[in-house]
Amino acid sequence: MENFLWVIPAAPLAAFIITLLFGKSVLKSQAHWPAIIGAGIAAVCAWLTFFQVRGLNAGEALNNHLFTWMNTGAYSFDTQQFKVAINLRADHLTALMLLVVTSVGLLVIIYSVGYMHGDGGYYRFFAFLPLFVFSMLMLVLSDNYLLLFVFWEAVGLCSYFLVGFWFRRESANKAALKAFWVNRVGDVGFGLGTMLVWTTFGTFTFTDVFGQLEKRAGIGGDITKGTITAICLLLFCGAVGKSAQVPLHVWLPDAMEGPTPVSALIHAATMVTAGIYLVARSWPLFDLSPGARDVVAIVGIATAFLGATIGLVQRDIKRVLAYSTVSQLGYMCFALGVGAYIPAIFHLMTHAMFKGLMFLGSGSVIHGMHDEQDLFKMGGLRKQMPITAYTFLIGALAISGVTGLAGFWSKDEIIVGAYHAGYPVIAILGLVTAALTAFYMFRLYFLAFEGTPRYDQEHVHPHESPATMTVPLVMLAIPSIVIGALVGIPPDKGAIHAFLGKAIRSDLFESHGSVASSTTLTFGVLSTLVAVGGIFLAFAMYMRLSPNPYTLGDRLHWLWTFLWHKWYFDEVYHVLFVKGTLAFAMACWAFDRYVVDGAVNGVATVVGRSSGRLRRVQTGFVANYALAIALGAVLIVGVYLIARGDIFTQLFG
Amino acid sequence: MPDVSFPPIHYVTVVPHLIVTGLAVVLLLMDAVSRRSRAARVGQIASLVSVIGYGAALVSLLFTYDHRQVTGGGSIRYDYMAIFFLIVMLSTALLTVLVSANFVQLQSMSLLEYLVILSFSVLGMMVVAIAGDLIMVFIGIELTSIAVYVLTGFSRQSRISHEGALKYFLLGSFATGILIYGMAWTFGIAGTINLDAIRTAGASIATGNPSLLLALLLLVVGLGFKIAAVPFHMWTPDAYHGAPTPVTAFMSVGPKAAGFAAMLRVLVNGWTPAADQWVPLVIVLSVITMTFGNIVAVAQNNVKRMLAYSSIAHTGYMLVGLASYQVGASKMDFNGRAIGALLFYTFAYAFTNIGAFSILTWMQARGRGTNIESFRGLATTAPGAAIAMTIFMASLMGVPPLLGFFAKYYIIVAAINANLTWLAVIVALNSAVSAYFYLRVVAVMYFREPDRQIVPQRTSWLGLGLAVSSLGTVLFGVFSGPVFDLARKVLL
Amino acid sequence: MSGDIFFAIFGGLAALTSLLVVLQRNPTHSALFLVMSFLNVACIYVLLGAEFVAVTQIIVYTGAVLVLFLFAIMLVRMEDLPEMYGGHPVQRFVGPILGLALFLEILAVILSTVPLGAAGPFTPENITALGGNTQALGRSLYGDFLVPFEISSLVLLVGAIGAIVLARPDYTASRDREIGSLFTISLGHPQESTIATPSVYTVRRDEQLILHAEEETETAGEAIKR
Amino acid sequence: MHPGLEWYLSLSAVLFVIGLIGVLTRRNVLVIFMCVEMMLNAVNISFIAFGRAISSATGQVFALFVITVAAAEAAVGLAIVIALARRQDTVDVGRIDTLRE
Amino acid sequence: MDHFPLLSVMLYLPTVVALLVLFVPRLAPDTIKYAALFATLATFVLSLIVVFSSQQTASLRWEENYNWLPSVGIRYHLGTDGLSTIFLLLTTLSSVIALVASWTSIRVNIRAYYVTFLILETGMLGVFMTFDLFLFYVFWELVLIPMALIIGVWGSANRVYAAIKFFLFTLAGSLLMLVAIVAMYTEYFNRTGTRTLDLNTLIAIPGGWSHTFQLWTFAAFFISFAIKVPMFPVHTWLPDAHVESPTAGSVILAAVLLKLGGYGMIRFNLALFPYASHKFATPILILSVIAIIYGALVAMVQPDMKKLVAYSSVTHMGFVTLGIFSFNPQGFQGAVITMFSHGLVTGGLFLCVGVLYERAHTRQISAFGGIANRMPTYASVFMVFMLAALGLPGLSGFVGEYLSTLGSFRLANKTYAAITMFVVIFAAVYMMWLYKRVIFGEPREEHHGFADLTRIEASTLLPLVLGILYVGIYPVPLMKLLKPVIGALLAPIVGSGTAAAAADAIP
Repeated sequence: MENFLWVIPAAPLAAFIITLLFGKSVLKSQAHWPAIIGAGIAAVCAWLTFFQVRGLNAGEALNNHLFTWMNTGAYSFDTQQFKVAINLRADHLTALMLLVVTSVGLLVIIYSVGYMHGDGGYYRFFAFLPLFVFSMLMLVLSDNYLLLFVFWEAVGLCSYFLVGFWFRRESANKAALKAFWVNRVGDVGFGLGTMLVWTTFGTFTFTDVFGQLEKRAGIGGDITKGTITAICLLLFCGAVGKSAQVPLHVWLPDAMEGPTPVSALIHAATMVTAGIYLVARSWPLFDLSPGARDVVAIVGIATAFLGATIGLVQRDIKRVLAYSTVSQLGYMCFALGVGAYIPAIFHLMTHAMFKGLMFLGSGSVIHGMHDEQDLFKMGGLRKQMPITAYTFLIGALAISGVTGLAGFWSKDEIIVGAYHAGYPVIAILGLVTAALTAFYMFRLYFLAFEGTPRYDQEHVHPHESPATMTVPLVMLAIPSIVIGALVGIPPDKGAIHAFLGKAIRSDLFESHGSVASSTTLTFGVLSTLVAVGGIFLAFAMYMRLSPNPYTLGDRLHWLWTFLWHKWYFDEVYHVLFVKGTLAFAMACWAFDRYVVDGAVNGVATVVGRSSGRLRRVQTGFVANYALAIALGAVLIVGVYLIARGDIFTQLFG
Repeated sequence: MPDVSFPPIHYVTVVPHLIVTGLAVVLLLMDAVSRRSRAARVGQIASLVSVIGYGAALVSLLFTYDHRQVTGGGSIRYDYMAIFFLIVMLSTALLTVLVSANFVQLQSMSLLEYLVILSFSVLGMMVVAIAGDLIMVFIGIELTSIAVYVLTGFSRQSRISHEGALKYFLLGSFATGILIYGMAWTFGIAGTINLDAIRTAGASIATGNPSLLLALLLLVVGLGFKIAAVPFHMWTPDAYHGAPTPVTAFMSVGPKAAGFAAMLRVLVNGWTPAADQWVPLVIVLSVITMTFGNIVAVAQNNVKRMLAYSSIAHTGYMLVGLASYQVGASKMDFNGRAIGALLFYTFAYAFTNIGAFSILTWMQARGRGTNIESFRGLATTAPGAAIAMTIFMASLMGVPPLLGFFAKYYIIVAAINANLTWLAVIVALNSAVSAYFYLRVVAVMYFREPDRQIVPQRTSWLGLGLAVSSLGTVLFGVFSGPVFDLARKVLL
Repeated sequence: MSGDIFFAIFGGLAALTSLLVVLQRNPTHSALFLVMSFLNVACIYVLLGAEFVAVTQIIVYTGAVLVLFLFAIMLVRMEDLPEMYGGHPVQRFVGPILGLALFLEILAVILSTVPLGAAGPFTPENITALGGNTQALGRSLYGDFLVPFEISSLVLLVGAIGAIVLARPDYTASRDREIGSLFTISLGHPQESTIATPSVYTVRRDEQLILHAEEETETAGEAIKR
Repeated sequence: MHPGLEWYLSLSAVLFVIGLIGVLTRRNVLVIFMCVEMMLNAVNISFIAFGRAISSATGQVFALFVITVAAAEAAVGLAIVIALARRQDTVDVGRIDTLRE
Repeated sequence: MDHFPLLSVMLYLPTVVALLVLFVPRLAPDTIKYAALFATLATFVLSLIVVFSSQQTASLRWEENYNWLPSVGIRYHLGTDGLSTIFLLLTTLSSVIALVASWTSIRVNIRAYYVTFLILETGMLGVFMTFDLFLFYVFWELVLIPMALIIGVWGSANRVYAAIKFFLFTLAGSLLMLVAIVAMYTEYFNRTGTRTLDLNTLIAIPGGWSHTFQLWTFAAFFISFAIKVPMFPVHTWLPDAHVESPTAGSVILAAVLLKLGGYGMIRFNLALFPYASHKFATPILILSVIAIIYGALVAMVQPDMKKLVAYSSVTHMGFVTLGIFSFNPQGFQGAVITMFSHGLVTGGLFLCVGVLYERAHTRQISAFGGIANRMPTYASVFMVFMLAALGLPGLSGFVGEYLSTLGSFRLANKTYAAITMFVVIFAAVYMMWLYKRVIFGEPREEHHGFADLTRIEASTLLPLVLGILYVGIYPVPLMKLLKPVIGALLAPIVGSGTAAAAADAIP
């Protein structure tokens, strides 16, 4: 089937190259055009592909072989040939992801024109953005694990560039390094995972790997359960690193140092979801290892809960959103863990929309407030920035899971899925987290947009952002409202389930049967109640100061400081890993200098000293020399006569 | 009653000796005739005459190559070993003349007398080369030694030259005493002093026989002195350091080659049946000599004295060739290669060592001492000399593709053939230690800045000598095939 | 029988005198005892039937070589010849012990069976037939050992030339002697070389074109000694 | 009537060893030189003794050669000693040690 | 076409030019430089001919096989197969780059420098071309003196110590190898009666080498190569040599000299001693893993840029030995490609350090910061090398490292790969931390005079960047070159491996 898959990544790549080469000299202030055109073309092709893929039935996909990347050759003595090709493959899951990435990408680039106006490295920003879009597109389009791993790291690199964009700022540099290094920790597991895949299946390509599963991983198959679980866990390591799950989540909040469009695109909508995509893509493997799925579920819910709790006490607008992303990713993760693959992807899509919206909204607030990010120095901005305020409100409502809006449908399905798959505890925790989400979201809204302004009015004059920034806000607000209902109704059997069902099959519904309508209804009501409750509590605390937040903070002081220090993860990591490695490195270097070099120089001095001593044997006296000769003669004759000659037999024989 | 039968002497076998004797006589006459005033002019002519003389002797070898035979009633034994040693000795003589011509005149010594005595010393060595019996060995050794005693004490101004000569003389005569005592015992138990006859007689003597041992050991001690093996090496540093540098150059190669020739004649041609007695001794001697020479050389600050100890070390390496001698007829080819390796080593050592000493002469002719400090920054002040010295040091160190490396390579092959692999490893380790002090000279020349300029001095002969020895070190390395082929046939 | 007595006398005397040579403090006395020792050795040669060698011994060895020694002793100033305060302290004990050890070893070898080589042509009967030891010696010397004989002439020649080259008073080099040293008899030249030709050596010193190569090595020598 | 070969050999051994001890212990160059001459003499005795034992004249020939060489050595040796003496006030070997180490 | 002595021409062209430069008096410095440049460029072109003419057979191309010392059985045997073609290309390429890099930085006795440099090139080329053990040893030693001179004469502060240490370290090792070579020579003679040191004949010795003999000969060869690689315990000469040598010296030392060890292991240790390779596999793998982790860790805490890059070389070369001794095509390809990419990457890194050294005359990291503001193009070029060094996919570093680790992953014991994979983090840490401290941050006033890359500097860095990208994106041609070599080389090992494995399973 004739397709133009390769155009999708090619366009942003071309944009990147053009901007990189001609950005500084030719385009200067117009450096954003190649990026916009590139993203535009990609978006259009993505939509076209989406419709082409809709036409396909289950298991089929568009394929496009580019070239063979590595091929170590086949040998008589070694069966396993290492052959990796750059192939693009778009099945239904990828088509959906393409939509999300390209559309959000385009909007963010348009938004950035306004946001980055007048910045020193303007062309550099608009070079790295398409590069990121290219890498993300290739990541979702690649048809084998190794290629996915390649672009997995490329995406990490782009986040390093963009987070550390303002490289003069020390904190930005440190945050960029932290992001890349923590991602790399995850990549260690992911790399080993790809190797295990290859050594077990002999190939990296998804279709071949999953194809071999029935024969070899079944009852009589040679691949043991343990290997499958090991593969899943190793792949999940990568996901934990990239999608900021519990142990490796520390880099995401710090990544807020980057420009806000970057946060919106990379740290909300696309890159962080790569982990979820990876697990979703490898669903057949996860299906076969319930053990791995439980780990994923537990990590997911833990991250969700942790993210939500820390989000409660944050002062910086972007950090609140960052922890909310961590929490929502936790949601998607435990959805995958319980087997609700499709709801996870559904939530991924909706989350991309409203979280992108809110980040861009916060961007325009920061833009308006001349780079002021502290919530407690804002207030009552709704009057000056109506569009931003209202679109932000829509986003908040969506994320809180208020019925009707996008968040409700996807989040509710996840909780129902968890309950249905027999994880009531996770479902309940899910609901609690939903409540917390609603609370901190509206805490942010009320602090920023409602109430009395807490900034000094003379200097700071917040103003509505220009059209290039507000239009994308609106463009994102619409799907945040509509998308949920459009594709999500009825739950488990909506348009999206039909579409994704062709690419992903979960045994959840085969083994546990379809969800009773009564449970969906009850959970629907429950989650709405929880959401409204959260909003009301936020309204009460921050608008009516009934339980005054400031005094509450002092009373629950230990809890507050615990949350404020982000559960002390950063401090523990710093002491354990950073200081530990440096100390060990210093020990190694000392070993190198003193032990190894010591031995080498030691030999030299030994020879030198012995040479000095032997040298004094040469006394200069002729008599000594003659003595030496005589001594030599006597010794030799004596030794020989006794040892070798039969002197004694002769004499006394 | 045996009537008087004069054994025939085939003069074809002694042509080179006759040429050199003729040269000596001519030089003597020139010295007698020439007046004191034109000493310099006459000196130059004399050097030219010597070069031609030795050259002619070398060329004559080509013609007499096929007339290999034993003649002169057993006194002359003109075989492959003799030919190879004659080549080595005559080329040493040639190089020595080149190296010393300018220097001797600069030191205000009479070049003519120098050349005369030098030719006698060369003659003595050649006698040892073709020696067929013990008397010839003894006379040859003594002729060389006496001539070299004189040469060592030749530079009248410097007291240490006399001191060196005195020490060399005293210990030399003492060692000769021991040597001929050994010869007396050999005569006693073998009934003859002819080498071939000794070999046949030796077969019948019981190997453990004390008198056989005594004879062997006294010979080894006496000869050990001549080649400066360790327990008997004490004279070398002082004699080398005392003698004028060109004489040291000659001493470190010529008489040492004669010593080895004598040793090979006596032990290999003579006492072959007793090989399983003297081979272990030679092994032990070679190890001690190598190690002692290298280790002490490390601490030397005077390059001349360092080269003296390095020559002791190289004696150690050469002895490895002799130490790889294996008893048994089947081993003849191996033995040929082992002794051949020793011969090749003397050949290689001749070119390299004389080259190294000629650089020292070159330095002294330009008013600089032989201390390592005087080599500072030579690379910038005299690049040509620096490159030549680096070639010689590298060759002594055993860096391919130079001559020294091939010499060490053949020695190691010989050792391992005689399954003395541990000895080969010791040779390897010793060359690693030696690399340090050779490299130190190169390092001082290249890595340090010069402290003072070179006094310009025209030394044409010395330049020629330098060129010949450095070219020899490089070319004979790469084309060592034919040379080793000749050396390999030594026992045929 | 008679041979034994003579051997005992001459052997004993030879050993005794040679011991005295070593023990005498004054080198002249040592030289004289050496003469006696050589004479005894000559007598032993006669006992062994080697009359020619005995005569050579007396004339060449004792006559010429030892006279040379006496000349040498005379030339070198007597009074500063060191008295017999013995060698290096350690040396005085080690030397004799080593000598004794070597003697015992050789004695052991002598006492063990000495496998003598095959009999040569000059049995006593042949010698008398030839007309005496000297004739036999002549046959052998000019028979088998003609080549070494020729070469030995060269050895003597080198000896002579060497002696002249080394011992000739160097008219150029200034002597390195303290002032007020007694005269020394040098062959053929008056006591101090009146021709005060400055030695080439000193001339150069002024022009700084010094060939102090040897100087350099000497100072180096001193440096090491210190 | 004539003492056996062993007697002569032991006599030569005695003389040789005395010469050796002389060389090792004496410090005066000339005396050392005399002792070396004595050692050579001892060797001559053994040569001639062996010659007579195996009735071969080679022993005596060798002895003759030893004497000639000894003469030449004496000449050169004494020349060196005189040259050194003239250049330096002692012939005491103990003090001639500038060349060392 | 093969009978044209291309290899000999290629081998002796630099020496001939060197001798010309040496002996023609009164040459202007520029003429010397251009003559030397011509020599290296010509050799580069010749090496390209070799690369493009090589095809898929294990037999040698451009073979020259003459008698040199017939009596001793030593032959002058040159040839190239897939493996040596790659290294020839790397040598000639880095020689050209190193030479151009020393265009402005070498100012004192220029003539001697270029002569030494050209002789060094001949030595290096010789090692990769010979198939006769004796000739191999000759060139192996020949390389030592010029490199020691370059470090010793044109180096910085205590260059003499570094030069002598470098020289003695390598010489000691190689002397043991000489003894091993001669031992094989005699063993072969005792068994077959012919005297030869030709590699292929020695490999095909009738009846194979006895196991005990293989063990200690393997050890002797291996020690010499391990010093050169350098492997963990014997690596301390590398940082000193790199720190003290001039920029061009470091480039050549890193790009080619370290590869001699690796190449030697493949060409001799694996080919000649299959059994011993298996027996020694485990300790060597352990040492490699240590080298990888240890190198990365120590690199982290280095205050001096060159020392940091030197220790990073220890890490990269750890991958090489890891790949070689996992005895499978992936590990093998990984090892060779790591060597090739390490040549380009570390060469580039040293050039970058050289660029900064030319301007600030110091190598201490603390003396730099905010370079990006003054030298943007330099920053981006340095970025490419930095990323390749930490093994970013899409660049050459990743291909080599991933394949080597995959090779070791295929062994029964997965811990090697598991531990090795962690270096991915440490590599990122030390490389990026260096980059941040030097490039990012506020610009310093003392750096205001720094000009961006000059034309010469750019011309040296550009080919390396292109090379890195090419190998990273499309390494298939390199792999195709290696295919026949692996076929010929690993088959017996895997074969005997199974036998040896049966004897004692590799843990």
